[in-house]
Amino acid sequence: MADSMITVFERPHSLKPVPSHFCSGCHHGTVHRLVAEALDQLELQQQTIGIASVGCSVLLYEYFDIDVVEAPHGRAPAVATGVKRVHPDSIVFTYQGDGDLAAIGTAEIIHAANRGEHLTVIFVNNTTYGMTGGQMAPTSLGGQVTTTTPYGRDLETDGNPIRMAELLALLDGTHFSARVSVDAPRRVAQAGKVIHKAFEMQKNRAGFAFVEVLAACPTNWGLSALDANERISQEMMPCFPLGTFKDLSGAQG
Amino acid sequence: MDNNKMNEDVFMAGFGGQGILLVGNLLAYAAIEAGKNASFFPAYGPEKRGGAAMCSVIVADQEIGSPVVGRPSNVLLLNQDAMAKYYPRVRPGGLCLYNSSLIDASGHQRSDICSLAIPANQIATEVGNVKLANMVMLGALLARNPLVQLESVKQALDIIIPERNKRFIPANLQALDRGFSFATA
Amino acid sequence: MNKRLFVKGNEAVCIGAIAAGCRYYFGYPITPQNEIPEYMSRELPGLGGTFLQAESEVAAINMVLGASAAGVRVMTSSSGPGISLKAEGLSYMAGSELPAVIVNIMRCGPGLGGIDASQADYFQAVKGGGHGGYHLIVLAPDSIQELYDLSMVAFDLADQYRVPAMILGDAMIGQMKEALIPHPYQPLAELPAKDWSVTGKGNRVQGNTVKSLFLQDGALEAHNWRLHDRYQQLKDREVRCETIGIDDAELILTAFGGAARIAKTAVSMARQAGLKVGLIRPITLFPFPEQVFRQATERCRRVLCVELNNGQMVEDVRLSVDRQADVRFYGRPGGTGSLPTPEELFEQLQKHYKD
Amino acid sequence: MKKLVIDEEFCKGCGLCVIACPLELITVGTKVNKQGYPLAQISDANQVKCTACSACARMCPDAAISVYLPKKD
Repeated sequence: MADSMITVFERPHSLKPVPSHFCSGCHHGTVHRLVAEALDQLELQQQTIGIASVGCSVLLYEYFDIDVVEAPHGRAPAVATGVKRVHPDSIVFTYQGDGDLAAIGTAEIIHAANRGEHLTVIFVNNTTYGMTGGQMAPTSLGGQVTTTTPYGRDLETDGNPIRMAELLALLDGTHFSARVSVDAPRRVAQAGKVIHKAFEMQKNRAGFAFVEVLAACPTNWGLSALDANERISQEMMPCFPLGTFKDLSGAQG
Repeated sequence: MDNNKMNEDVFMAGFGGQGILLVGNLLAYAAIEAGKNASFFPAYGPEKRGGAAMCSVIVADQEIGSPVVGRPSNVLLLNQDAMAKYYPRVRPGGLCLYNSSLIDASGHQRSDICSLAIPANQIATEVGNVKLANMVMLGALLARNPLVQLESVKQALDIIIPERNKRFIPANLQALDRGFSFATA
Repeated sequence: MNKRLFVKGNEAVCIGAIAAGCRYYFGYPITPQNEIPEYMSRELPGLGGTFLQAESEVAAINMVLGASAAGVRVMTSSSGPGISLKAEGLSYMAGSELPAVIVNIMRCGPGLGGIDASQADYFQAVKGGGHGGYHLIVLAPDSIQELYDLSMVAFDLADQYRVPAMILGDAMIGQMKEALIPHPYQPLAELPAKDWSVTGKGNRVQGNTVKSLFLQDGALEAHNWRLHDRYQQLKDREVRCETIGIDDAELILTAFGGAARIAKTAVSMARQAGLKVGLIRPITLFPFPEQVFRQATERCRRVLCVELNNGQMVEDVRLSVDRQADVRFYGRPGGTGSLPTPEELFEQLQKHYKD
Repeated sequence: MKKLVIDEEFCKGCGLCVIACPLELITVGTKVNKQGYPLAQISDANQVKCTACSACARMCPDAAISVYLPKKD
């Protein structure tokens, strides 16, 4: 831009200048950008190691200009533990979807939190398996129609939507757990602050920090980008309230 | 081989969301309903939108061997990337219809095949929805190579289209007709 | 005659399983087999059956273990990475002599690999895949019709021999659509009663135990010999194989599953070009059609094995012909844009035919 | 001077910027990019009205929007 202009908002440097494969209106891109902004602001790009999980988010190594390890499905917190134990001074984060973190990877996330690993976990909850084509996720809402709950999720036989931010907050090893959303400009700004904080805590060696982000999957929800965005406040937030469920960042470590 | 026996292959490619798989499926289903053998072999990237989408359809009187076709005889190309990648693979003597609304064909010249520019997006928009470009292309193909009767395809459409989208059938039929008459003219 | 259906391979396997009386399915999403759990989730509830999406493949296979031990026909399905997770449960099921049908719609590997067609799980499937030394019955369909037919056969063989059966498909066979005639289910044989299953002891003198732990002197060895005899019976009685034009062949092509479909067109191209080329297509990969290869190569001394991997079945072909033929290999390890075409296989046939 | 710059390669026409803009200055047009997505656009007249609040850029899932302000001398 010309010298006569002040930059108010630009794509963060920690993101590569390439278009993503995400569907139109998918919030993964938004969450990617917020993570990248946090890395830019805290000047962590050079020392950050990302752990990619399985699902739509697996391709984050195509978009983040940082070192990345790809983990098997659900195992990102275990892989992150290995990386962090070798490089305790690096910033290690996992980026996981709901199937990855809250179904197949339940054991790994609970035990990484319980050990109080110095990790930042970004958990994108869009109530469905995106990449495999819209199957039920552990966070799918009661009655939600998915390709494997064609008659709607039956809470009696298919289980209940699982609230990971609250659940992990119960563990002694968890130092920070919050749920945010990216469905409106002010909430995106708030989500950015929380993600920033979760990385800042790791920088300060403050322990396990977990951020759940409510996000839209227009394609698999069968909604337009705008209607999908709307569903977050209308249907998801009553089940998944926003808020901070644990914050020990002020406590002495 | 008995020369009266039919064995036709169709390859189509574009990006996800252009309805490539839908028309491939439709064509194969229409062939099955018409009493022929058919195979439909889709291929697509892991992402649901964007990315490349392609499929091969084989319609034959006898048993079908490979659903994979190396040098297809009938080719529908719906975007520039598909043109670059698959135009050179059209079998000599074959037929290639390309979506000239999205494809700049300069730099893609072959004298050993029949190439036909179909402004599919434009025609589809005239019908009322740019998403019908796939149907325009299929209609155009059937005008040039009646491997299945247009009527059979129209009947199959009623079964292929899911219940919630039935209201779009008239527009789909119109798009098929517009493509057909464009390629006939 | 039944009306022809036009379905994906992944759906055909479900239609067959349901026809064979399978009412229990436990699974976890993974591409390119998602149509299987999706179909079962639509159909099983209305049939009084159970569809359950497990929290992981590890859980799914152990739900299968439980349902099988409880005495019903039960199925699961997955693709490479998920089958790896199921290997533990499969080993326990093989050790516990539990019948079930496991579908592997193979994708490219190793690791996360890709979602395109591959046959790189051949070793994993036919050599057991998990720990401890066991076999699965492995069936490799090459068409939508055969997927339907073999899903019924898989349940029968599993029940008859008390060996878990795997249907080894690939993304091509799973994702393609063809016509299918849904013949009614006819059991292969009179099947043994599942008097070993757990139902609650009731009036039985002794409780039934489903287990794979054998601690007494000689007990585990005896158990393994018993399993070995079972595998031998399968080799003696249950080999299935398709052959085309091998009587006068100068070169025999061999391939299974999706690769065999491409090979069939290449073989007919070769025949049109005047080359005497035949095809052996193993339908059972375990038991492997050793005798078919042995006999065919008494006359024809050259075999070209084609696979969608870097060479796995070719080892079993070599063992079968025991040096009486020159066994060559052409393989493609898969990935987007890496499926060989009939034209490419025909070129290979011409090359190996000449020199 | 343009305050909003929408990258045509990145934009997927989702319209989240349209609903984000408090002044309703952005629309999704009919022009499509290489990936086949219709593009978000802002007219020159609306560029003038833009306050550079960046709500659109914050909402954009594809980081396709940059926001600039002229320097005050």
